[in-house]
Amino acid sequence: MSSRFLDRALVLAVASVGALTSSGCEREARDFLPPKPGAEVGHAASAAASAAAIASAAAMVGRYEHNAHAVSAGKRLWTWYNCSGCHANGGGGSGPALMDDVWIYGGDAGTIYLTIANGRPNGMPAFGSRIPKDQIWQLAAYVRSLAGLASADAAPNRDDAFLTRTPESFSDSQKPETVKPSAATGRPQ
Amino acid sequence: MDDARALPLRPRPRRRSRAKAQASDRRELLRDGDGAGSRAAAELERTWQDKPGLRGFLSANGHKTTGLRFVVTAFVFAGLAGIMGGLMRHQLATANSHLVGPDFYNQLFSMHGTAMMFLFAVPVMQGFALYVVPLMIGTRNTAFPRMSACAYWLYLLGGLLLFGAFATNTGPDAGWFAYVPLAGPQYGIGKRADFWNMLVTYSEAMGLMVAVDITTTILKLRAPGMTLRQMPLFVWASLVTSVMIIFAMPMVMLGANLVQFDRMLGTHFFNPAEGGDPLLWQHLFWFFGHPEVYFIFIPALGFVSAIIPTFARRPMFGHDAIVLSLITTGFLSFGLWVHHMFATNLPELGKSFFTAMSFMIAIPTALQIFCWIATIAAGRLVMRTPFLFVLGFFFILMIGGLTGVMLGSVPLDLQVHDTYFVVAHLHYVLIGGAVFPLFAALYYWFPKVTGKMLSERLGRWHFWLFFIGVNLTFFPMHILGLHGMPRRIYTYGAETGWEALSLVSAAGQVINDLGTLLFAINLVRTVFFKSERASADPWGAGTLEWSVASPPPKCNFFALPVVASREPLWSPPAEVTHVQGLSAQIREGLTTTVIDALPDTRYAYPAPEIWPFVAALSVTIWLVWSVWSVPGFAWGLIPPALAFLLWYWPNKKEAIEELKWEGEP
Amino acid sequence: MNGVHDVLSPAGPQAATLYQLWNVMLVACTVVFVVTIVALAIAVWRAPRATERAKPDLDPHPRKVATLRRSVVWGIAGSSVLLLVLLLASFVADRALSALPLANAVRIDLVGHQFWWEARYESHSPELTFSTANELHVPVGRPVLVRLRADDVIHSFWVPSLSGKKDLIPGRESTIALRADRAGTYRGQCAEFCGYQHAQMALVVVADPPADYERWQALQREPARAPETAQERRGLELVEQTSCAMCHAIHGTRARARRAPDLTHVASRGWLGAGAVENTPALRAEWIANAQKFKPGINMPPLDAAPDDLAAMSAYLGSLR
Amino acid sequence: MGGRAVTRREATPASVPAVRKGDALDVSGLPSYGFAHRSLMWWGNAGMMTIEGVAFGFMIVIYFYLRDIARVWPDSGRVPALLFGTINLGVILASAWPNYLAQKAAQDRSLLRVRLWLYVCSLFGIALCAVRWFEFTALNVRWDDGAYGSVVWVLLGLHSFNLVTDVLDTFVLTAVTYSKPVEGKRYVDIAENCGYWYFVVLTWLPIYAVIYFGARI
Repeated sequence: MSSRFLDRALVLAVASVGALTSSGCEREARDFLPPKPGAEVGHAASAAASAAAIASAAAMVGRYEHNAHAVSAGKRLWTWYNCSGCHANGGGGSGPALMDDVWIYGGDAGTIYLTIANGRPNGMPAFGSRIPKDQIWQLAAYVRSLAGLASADAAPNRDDAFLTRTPESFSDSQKPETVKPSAATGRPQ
Repeated sequence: MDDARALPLRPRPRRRSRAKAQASDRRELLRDGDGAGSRAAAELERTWQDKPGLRGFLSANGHKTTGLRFVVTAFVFAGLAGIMGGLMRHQLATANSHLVGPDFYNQLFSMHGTAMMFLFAVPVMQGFALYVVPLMIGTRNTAFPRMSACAYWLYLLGGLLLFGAFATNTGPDAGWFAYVPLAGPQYGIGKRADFWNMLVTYSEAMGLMVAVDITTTILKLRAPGMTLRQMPLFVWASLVTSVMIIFAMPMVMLGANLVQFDRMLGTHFFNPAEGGDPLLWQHLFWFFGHPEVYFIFIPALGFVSAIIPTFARRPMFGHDAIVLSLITTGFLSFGLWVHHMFATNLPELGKSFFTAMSFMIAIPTALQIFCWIATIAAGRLVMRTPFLFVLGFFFILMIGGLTGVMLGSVPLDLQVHDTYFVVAHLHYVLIGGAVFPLFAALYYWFPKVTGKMLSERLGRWHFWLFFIGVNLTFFPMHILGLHGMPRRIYTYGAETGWEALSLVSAAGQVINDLGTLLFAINLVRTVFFKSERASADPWGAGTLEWSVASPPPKCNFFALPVVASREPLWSPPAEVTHVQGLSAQIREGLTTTVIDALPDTRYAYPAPEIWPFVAALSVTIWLVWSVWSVPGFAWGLIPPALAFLLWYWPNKKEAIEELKWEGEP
Repeated sequence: MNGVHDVLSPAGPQAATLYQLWNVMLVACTVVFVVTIVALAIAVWRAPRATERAKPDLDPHPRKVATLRRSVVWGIAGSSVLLLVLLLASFVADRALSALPLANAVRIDLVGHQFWWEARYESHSPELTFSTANELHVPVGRPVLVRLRADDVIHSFWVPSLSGKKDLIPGRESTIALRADRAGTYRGQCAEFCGYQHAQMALVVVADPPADYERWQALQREPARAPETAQERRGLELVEQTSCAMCHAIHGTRARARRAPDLTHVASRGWLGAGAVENTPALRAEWIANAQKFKPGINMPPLDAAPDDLAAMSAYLGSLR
Repeated sequence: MGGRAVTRREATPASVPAVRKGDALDVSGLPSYGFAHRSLMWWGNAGMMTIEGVAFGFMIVIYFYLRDIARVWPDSGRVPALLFGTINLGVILASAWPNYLAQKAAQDRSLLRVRLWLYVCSLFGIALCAVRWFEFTALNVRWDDGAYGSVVWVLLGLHSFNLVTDVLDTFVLTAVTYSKPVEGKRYVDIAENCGYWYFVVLTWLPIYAVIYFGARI
């Protein structure tokens, strides 16, 4: 075991431990208090505000999509707030399917946040005044994990309930492509 | 043959040229048998020496090296887990304290329990057995030294991974027995429960490997003349523990893997909605869980049975009675696991059977305690530190054992289950039943391991501080439990009235730490700064390990001893005293028959190799890969398969060397 | 959440039986402990001292060994008999526990959630059933049959002054019978580790004289009182429109979700958050604003609302006697 | 070196007794290896078999525990097809024959016979692995399809893990017979591996009964 090999092994080990640590801390953090009020998005009424929402969402990925606590809280809220009423377990019903790669308004976290907060035409109610912002971010993170876009390590495993779908940690990530809604029906062409 | 030129102890050359190889063929075969100063003894020393450098360090497989590594690593993990225990005590010292948040506290008590049970208690007992049993039964190494070396590396890697996970906020947080819905797929958030399941697989694999090694060593490698009835009591305790491990540890390994399948593959063993049952995990875990605490307790009984005759200056009273009660305790311990589940909705009649079993298992232990007291009454006492710790053991174990009887009764357990009464009981039984005998054994065998005596004065201070500290910390917990304080709470309101006794217990913890600190000072001072050497038999004991120098030569015995009584040094054999004729140029030992220890065959111990370490690394790759990705379960098996293949592939040079010593059956 | 919380001060037949069994066990074990430790002390005291150099004493000492053997045999016989006695005491106590008469029992359906208790009082006609949380009222002298189910992880129902504990296991249903013979408040706490806030998952069983109990029961069956003052009306409006209605239910208003405790008569409860914080107007406002400060890790999110809105909501909830 | 016919002496202890010389016991005449329980490898194997036997035993206990608490068993409603399981049973029982011959050849230390029968054992091993693959497909249930599917897949998986490791072991032993010189200890290893194969064969009987008839009766 020449020393040169040992040095390289040592560097590799330290690097991998570093990567493991940072991803570990991010995935396993349990911060129960929401971030300072300034950092997250107000009720975006105008288009300008929506751009701000999308911009600030990127900064929040580590806190929500890569965090196991946030994604599983999102899953709990999905059942508590009866999202399955219209979207079933992600396969869609009267509401659109969320497990596939078809996104009517865009699959990034910021847009999903705005969809939940301000609602969309054709039946998506606005929950902005009823659900705290932190929880909307958690729901957005969970919705992205339905399509396998959240990090696989943080995605929840199977439910202690009747088996309705393969666990989110199983679904392979669908590359989201946005379909332009037709002006008249609001449905994708 | 007998010219007295001293052979220089030169390290074994790694690359031997062809010429030298022919030369070694013509060299006459040197056999052991004559005393310490002879040429054969020097050759033996050279044969049994480890290879130099890092590669030598990683491939050493002597039983003393592996045993010592187990004990030292176990004490390091115990130190870390002890600090966690201290942190918890200070968090609970006052009501509504914010020293530690709930999430970190859950990781603290889960890590404290898991590290103490899986990474300290069982490995330290197996480490002592690996070190002392071959010396006590008169052989040069354990039966499968490479397997035990691989077990040590698995243990080290498993421990480092668990503490590494804890350092990256991924430590287990569902307690040391991780009940399923909370450690299951839905409520066990993130990778924390996966790391716990992985560690259980590690520590059980390690435990099983060492157990099979020790069982085979005790049954097949005893000195000629050491029949089963003349085996020392510590060897009996190690045998009973190892056989129990072989029957109990597969259970939790299977259970932990089933939980891992539930979490990773989506199976439904513990999902009540799809036909599973959360209680199944409690059955799986506690069927192993109770024998687990007896793996820790029975070796400690072995320590006490080894120490009392030496310090009472007479053979043990009721030797056979103690052997039978060790075996009975081993059997009965498999029949009482449901007393951990009295609060569930299992049928009442079934539970009362387990009450009867829990009471019955107290009888063999009582018999041993009475036999020890009889030995002390009939002996002349040497009041040194090991004996002090044994007396402390009596006092604290009795309290632990009797509270155990109380907990065994179904109705009373409904009041005290999962309260601080149970925390007090388990600490009294584990510290009284295992840590006190462990300290006694450490003070007793320390001169044999290092060749230096631990200081008596510091030893007594350590004993008294530890004795007072343990009682002051854990006795108030009985009363806290009766006042309704549940287990595993990170804080409590001032209105509950638990603050006063918790403060007393925190004070006791400080005294505990002082005692342990004194012990550490004693260790460091003796190992690094003391010079005068201990003799081969500083305590005047009777068993074989005291017949060799301190520290023992690499090959243990220059001539394997022959035994004629239970205390070979006190009543040595009349005519035949030792064995001769084993090779001094390859690592050779003598296997004997199981019951009467008649010489049976010569046995070539495997030479040190790097493969055990490589195999442990490959198993680590598999286990870590399987935590992170589902295909990892399957593809991860390729590295271990390759490693074990290379481990088994015969080494040509050694085959030629051993062929010279071969004898047809 | 204060109340009698002590195994050693029973207030019902179940706890009394266990208290007697505890006393029997304590006395028996203390006797065994003292006898053995005294025997050890005498043995150590009377045995002569020696040094490591002393020659080991190998001759068999037939007379001394005979006496020692006899004492060991007596010791074992004695401990076996004592264990048998304790075994019988345990069986007798167990039978006494299950022999509690259940005639005319109050039926409570208790569901354990992560970090609070949901209690539904059954009755013969469905519209008379009502649901409350964390604080159970029971009539003195009448048996109570509690049906235990868990909704998420394993919890354990335990009120030490009334009876032993029983686990609530998801997928399994168990029952526990208890009776309070003296009026008073008896505190209990979850006894099986269930997550971040296992430490603050307390409950209180208030034993009232039958008359008070009937009055309490009648009150609980009423829908929520209409708000009188402007502040209370503003409070109700906020409760219905912000996130409270997403999880809580208040009968008689538009809030009807069942994921969190029923707030119809929240003012009749002395504590909020299963013993986390007292139910005073100021603390209630603080609890609504940020429950995570008192009980980090529970499922109630903080609410960013103006102070006077919080005061209005706290006032409204305070009016729900 | 190989192929010499040696009268096979029973594995009796100390066929060549240790000779007493003065106050010492000269063991240089003792054999350096022995078959069956005289060899340490046999005891190691016995430990391994006990561990896996305990694991199989408890897996079967878990099967009946889950079956007992289930209202409908198998809850997926479809029982496993008998075809491949029974073929596997036949082939595995047949594989005991070359295994026995390989063990006897090892005890006679005749290298060529050992190599021959190890090849035959390896072929049986490959056939068994193939049949086992089809068995998994004919279970008519997925592993995540209720407690029944989980326990059947894990029970069959445990035995398959055991089967595959021992088949690989046989491949390795066959290859190792080519690496000269073949010292006596290697024959003991081959004999013990054959002993372990008996364990794989015998444990298949209860598992076969449980998987294929646990859902039918």
